[in-house]
Amino acid sequence: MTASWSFALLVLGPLMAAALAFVFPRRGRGVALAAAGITAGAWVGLVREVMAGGVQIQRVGGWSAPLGIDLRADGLAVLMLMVTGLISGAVTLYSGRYFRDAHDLESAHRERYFWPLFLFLWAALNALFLSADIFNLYVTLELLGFAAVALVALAGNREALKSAMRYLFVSLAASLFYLLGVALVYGQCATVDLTLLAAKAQPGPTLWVALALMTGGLLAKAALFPLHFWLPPAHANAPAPVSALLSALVVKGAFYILLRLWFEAFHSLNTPAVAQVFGGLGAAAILWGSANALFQPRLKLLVAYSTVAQLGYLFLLFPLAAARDGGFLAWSGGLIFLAAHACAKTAMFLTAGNILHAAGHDRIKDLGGITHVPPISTFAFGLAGLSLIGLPPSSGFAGKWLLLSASLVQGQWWWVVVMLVGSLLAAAYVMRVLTRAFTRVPDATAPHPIPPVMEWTALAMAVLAVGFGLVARWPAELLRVGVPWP
Amino acid sequence: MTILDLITGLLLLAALFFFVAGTVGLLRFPDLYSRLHALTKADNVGLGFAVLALMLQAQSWSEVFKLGLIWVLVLAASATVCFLIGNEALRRGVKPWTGKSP
Amino acid sequence: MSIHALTLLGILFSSFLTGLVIFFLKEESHRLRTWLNMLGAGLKLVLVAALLWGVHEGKDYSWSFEFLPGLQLALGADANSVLFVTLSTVLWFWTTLYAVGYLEDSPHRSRFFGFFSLCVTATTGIALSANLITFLIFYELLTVSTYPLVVHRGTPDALRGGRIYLTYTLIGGTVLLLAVAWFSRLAGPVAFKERGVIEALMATHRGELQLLFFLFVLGIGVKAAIVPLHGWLPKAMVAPAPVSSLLHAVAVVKAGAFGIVRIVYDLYGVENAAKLGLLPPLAVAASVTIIYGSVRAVFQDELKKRLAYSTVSQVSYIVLGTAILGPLATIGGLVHLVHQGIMKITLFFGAGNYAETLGIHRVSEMNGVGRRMPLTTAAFTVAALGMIGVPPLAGYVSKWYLKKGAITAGDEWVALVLAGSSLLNAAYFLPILYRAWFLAPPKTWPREHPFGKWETHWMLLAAPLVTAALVVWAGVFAESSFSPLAWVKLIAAREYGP
Amino acid sequence: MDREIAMMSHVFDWILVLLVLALAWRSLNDCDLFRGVIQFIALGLLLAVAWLRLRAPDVALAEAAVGSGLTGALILSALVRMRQRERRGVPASASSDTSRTLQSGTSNRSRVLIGALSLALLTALGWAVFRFSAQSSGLAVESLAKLPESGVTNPVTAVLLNFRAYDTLLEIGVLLLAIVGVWALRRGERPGDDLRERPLLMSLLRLLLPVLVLAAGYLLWIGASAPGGAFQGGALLAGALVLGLLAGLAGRFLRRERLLRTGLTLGVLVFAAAGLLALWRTGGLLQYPAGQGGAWILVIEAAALISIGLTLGLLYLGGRPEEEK
Amino acid sequence: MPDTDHRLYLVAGAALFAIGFYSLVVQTHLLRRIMALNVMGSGVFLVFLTLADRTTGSVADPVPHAMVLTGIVVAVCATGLALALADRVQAATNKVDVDDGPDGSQDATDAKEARRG
Repeated sequence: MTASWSFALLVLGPLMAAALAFVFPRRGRGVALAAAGITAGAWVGLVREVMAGGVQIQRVGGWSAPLGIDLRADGLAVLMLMVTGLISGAVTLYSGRYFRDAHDLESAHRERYFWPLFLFLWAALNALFLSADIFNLYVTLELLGFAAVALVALAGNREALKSAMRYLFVSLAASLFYLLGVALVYGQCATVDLTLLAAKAQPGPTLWVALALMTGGLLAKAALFPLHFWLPPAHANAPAPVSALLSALVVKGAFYILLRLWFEAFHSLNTPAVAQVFGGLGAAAILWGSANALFQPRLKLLVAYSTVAQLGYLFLLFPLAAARDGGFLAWSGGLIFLAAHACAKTAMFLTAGNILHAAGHDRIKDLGGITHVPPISTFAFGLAGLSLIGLPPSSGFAGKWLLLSASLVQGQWWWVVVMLVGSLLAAAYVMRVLTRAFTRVPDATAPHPIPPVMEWTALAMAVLAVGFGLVARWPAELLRVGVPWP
Repeated sequence: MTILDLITGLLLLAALFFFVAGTVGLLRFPDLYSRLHALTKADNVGLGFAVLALMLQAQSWSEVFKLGLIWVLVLAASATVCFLIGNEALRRGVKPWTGKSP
Repeated sequence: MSIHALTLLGILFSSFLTGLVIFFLKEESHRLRTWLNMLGAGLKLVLVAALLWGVHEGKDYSWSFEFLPGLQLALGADANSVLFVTLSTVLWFWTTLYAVGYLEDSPHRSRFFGFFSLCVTATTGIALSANLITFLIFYELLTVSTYPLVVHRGTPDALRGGRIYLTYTLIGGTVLLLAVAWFSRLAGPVAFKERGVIEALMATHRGELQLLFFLFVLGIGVKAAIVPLHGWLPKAMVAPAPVSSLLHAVAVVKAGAFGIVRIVYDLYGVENAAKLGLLPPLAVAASVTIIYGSVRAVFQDELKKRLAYSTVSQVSYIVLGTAILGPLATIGGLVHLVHQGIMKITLFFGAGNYAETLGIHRVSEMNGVGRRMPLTTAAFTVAALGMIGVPPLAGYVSKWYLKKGAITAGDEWVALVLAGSSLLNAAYFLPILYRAWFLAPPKTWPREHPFGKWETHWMLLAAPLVTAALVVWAGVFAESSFSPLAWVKLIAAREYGP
Repeated sequence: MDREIAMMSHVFDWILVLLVLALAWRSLNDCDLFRGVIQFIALGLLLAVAWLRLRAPDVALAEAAVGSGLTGALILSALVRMRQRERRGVPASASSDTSRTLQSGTSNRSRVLIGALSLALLTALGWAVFRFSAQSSGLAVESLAKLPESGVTNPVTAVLLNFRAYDTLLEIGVLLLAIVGVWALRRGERPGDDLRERPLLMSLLRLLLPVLVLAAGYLLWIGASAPGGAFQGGALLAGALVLGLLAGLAGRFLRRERLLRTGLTLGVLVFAAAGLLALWRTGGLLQYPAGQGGAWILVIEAAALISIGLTLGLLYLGGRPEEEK
Repeated sequence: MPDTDHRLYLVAGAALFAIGFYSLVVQTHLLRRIMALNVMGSGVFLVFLTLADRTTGSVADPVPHAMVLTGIVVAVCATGLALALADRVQAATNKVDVDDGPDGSQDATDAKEARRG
């Protein structure tokens, strides 16, 4: 009973809030705060049920799969919901001030539309993480994609509009690829339920093609190399809180579906060769993204390319988690890494927003002398950087450690090399920025003061990114609930 | 095959004739105005025959009524649209064909 | 949680929390910051004293927390850790005092002291780590918290030095991470233990263990500045004097040396390491470093650079001690951990005083400085003589044990290395002392900065005097039961067993 | 006779398919963009025929109204707007000419590459679809078996608003999100030329508008048992709204911003509230109390109809209606 | 419908999808690309509905019908959003395409400046 309400409120809470924020544009922040409260409560209820009673299933409408839609909450889903909630909460606090800073018509307009769009995004994510139905996942993907594109375009400048347009094309085409895959799957198996598919799906040409289509679409949405091209401009040109949401959460949504497909519904098709291909793309993403981040002129572009790189780590989970031996190590490692990256990236983009706010630009070479004036923001950036590099005891380290251990256990040492090189590259690009904080510039212009709530929110996320590593045992235990393989 | 089916067939053939005529007119007539003429007039009659044919096959009076409604609506719409296009063309100075080459 | 566990955590948090609070203090609240600093340092000193007593009494200190499945964040105190933690705490106290005086009017003091405290937290954490993963955590934390100190001045030079420092240490850290992960996969998440934990693997994984040892030394050797991994150390001299002192005497270099001690004694076990044939290469590397560092030091005119190369050389005495089988060499190496610390910190304090008071940065500018600043120069002299190994100062004790140990173990060539190094030490220290005491002072000093009635600020003066006194004490009273030597003998006894 | 019918329908299928493919190709690659759009609209109508052929009358209705009609209208009006702007401003570059030339931004080599890629895609797809068995009941049996419990007799409506009502709830959300996104992007423009000067059109509209609204309601009502429902009805409503906008009849209505926003969100709010209410009453999200399915569905659909109609209609406006204060 | 050759329609669906995809990538005009997405969508719907038509009973499988209805509505929403965005793009850049290399020429020049500076 509690679980039912949790399911309902986690999705309908933000959804209704989005509608209300649209009807009452001036009450946006209040509505979002209320939604945050409701989802937090619902999440607590859900996590207690999951910890006590295992995987929770909600049969919507009282029907059950294959005819109806099932919602499902296992450890993985609960973890993703937690990350979503934390980051959305931080973004709510941050944006309450961010969009109010300039008192012109343009920013007033932006604030009015930010809230409903943001709440839609949140609802879409929650719905996505709870869904156990591949067609329903398509609808949530569209909801997610539209909200994300509209949020990017909210920045309103030329580059933002162009990158939003490109993002929309990629997102829509990817959704259609996914949907075509769903059609083929339905034609073959007569069900779109993840659990039932796991029993019904047998390797065969149709399902191979279907899965390839869905995977292709999702990889484009998850911006895995070489389908990452749309990400850096979109993430770099969006308003800061939006960039945080996109990098931390939106791309993870597609990744989450990939996990559900390859490790649950179609686990019989998850062969070592496929897994190695995923891993290889992930490795390429790590190297390519990091190398590009080293040469970006602007802070936000650097952070965006870092996202491209860090997403690569997530895909190392594929070759490592498929094995029985040490598989769970990699599984929990990859997902803890995901949470770590989400928190760290939020902190980084929010900080980048702060710096942009203080300096009026984010050209890295001119940041000397500005970053040491807002020390809290710099500190936040540094802490988040620790987690990105994977220095202990941050959560990034916890994730990397588990992945490393898994590859050592399985003798797949090539991933070890990639991960370590990736860490060093991450250190290099993080230090590119932090060095500016220590540069003494004789005639530093006085920066624009940053509202405290914006600084402290960024710092809180950074502290979370590090501190989460100290309690990483808890998510690892949580992830055992409903782990997809025996 | 009943007598009703036979009449339906004949009506449909008539409809087909008018549609073909309309289409030929659309393709072969020399200018916009005469093409409009062919399209709207012939097609409306063709549609009328088709509707009649379907009315004979209808299961209930309400279906007959709906079919009739469709015809009336299409008639009104195509008349209006035809008028609008012709009017606009005239306004923009598209000269009607007079048989003499310019 | 027992009182013992609380003591361990208290030692860490006494500096960690002060560091955090200081971070967010206003730049102007000078007095509060100083008080906090001294309070933290004092509290830590008290706690360490309690720990010292407890360990001596054979009490069991341990605390652990499972932060990843099967992975413990574990603190503990054995004789080895107490040795290092005591050294760093004592020296931190005096360095803090010194730093307060040194940085009196410079900007960004909150940032400086914040990282300063974090740095010491990391060092004590390294000392108190009870297993490999905890060691790794604090080792990396040390890297991160020292970087801001190195680049503190913000000049292009400082930034370059910082970049080089970070490049070396991060790559080293990555190698260490690999080694730790690999080792954990082989042996499981093991805790440090005297005489090592690899007994069971010796027969089956010989090659892997050898490779791992190489990786460990490579990773940790960066911080211990073993040639050719020493490149960062002279460059990092751009940091303010208190930082250099801490870096060389306590934190970074010492953490590296201590790490090698840990690996050899408490992870592999020195006897196992000998059986695997790992010690001779390590001894050779250490010897090369000793000679190379000394030779380079002779040709440096910049005082801090000369001291830096001297550090490169001296730290490898510790490594050398661990690389020779037998209790005597062990004693020599470990006691040098302490002795080198107090001697080198004194030297850096002295160098800092010269720079801060008179603007002297080069050896060639030091003519007659002994007459202008007699107390500082006296302390400097004591430490320099100790370094050379003049009896009865601290350096003599360590070198004597090392030599004895090498001969006992049958490695006579090591004695030659030691002798050569002592000669070189003399070659680069004695000219300084000669200039300082016996040459006439110039008419004007490069940049004089008067400090009232003493030859310099009292805080700057107190620290080197105290540490110089320690140098004398450690040498003269070496055989008493309250000396570093006594404690080191305890360790050696435990390591080699009855 | 049966064979002849089979033969004829076979021919019909081939013609239909070839026409569809040809139109699809032409509509996207015609050098005249305007002609391309017209062919695109025609494609939509042909597809509606195909849907009928595939026994999907509900979808055919929606396709004709939404897929062909409304989408076509949207694209046409966008094209007109873009051309007007181009005519006003100086073309910034050669590639900015919307009117006649085929865009040649892509080099020939990448065209060949992408062509090869598309062919590979087609081959793979063809390979996959050829493996499908000719007969499969999918979920038809299950849905027909549960149909009596659903409260409606049109199986598509049963799926949309009962079996998979959760999908539909989110989809109504997508609709609202689209309009929010569009409004966030730009201010809408009232259609340029006033149709009020055209009396014939106005009299047609006076006839047509009430009929459309009536038909929308009718489709909603009939949806319970026959092809139709909120989407098809909503599309008609949207058509009425678009005509109203074109005729300048909706100006007063557009100024009532709060009312508009309420109308747009009505579908989501009522649907979600119904879901929660059902949860409270029966313990299951969107699980209607036994025997009341028809009534619940009607209420939800009525609210959805208003929102769908408004959303689709206002999409045509291409932006928020009035300058906000 | 039993007498329909489903493979014809299925392949046609696949072809529509491929045509749409090809045009989406090759064409640069925003309106064409938006239409291409719609054509891709129609291909998917065609596959869906053909698969639903394979029943032996009197009615087709209603579940894909509902899904396609959902898909059509989503498609029109996407079109509306894309057109509004395209309009803004044209207003901002005076161009009807977004082609200037994947990372934007603006950034490229920035990068050059950064390297010089």
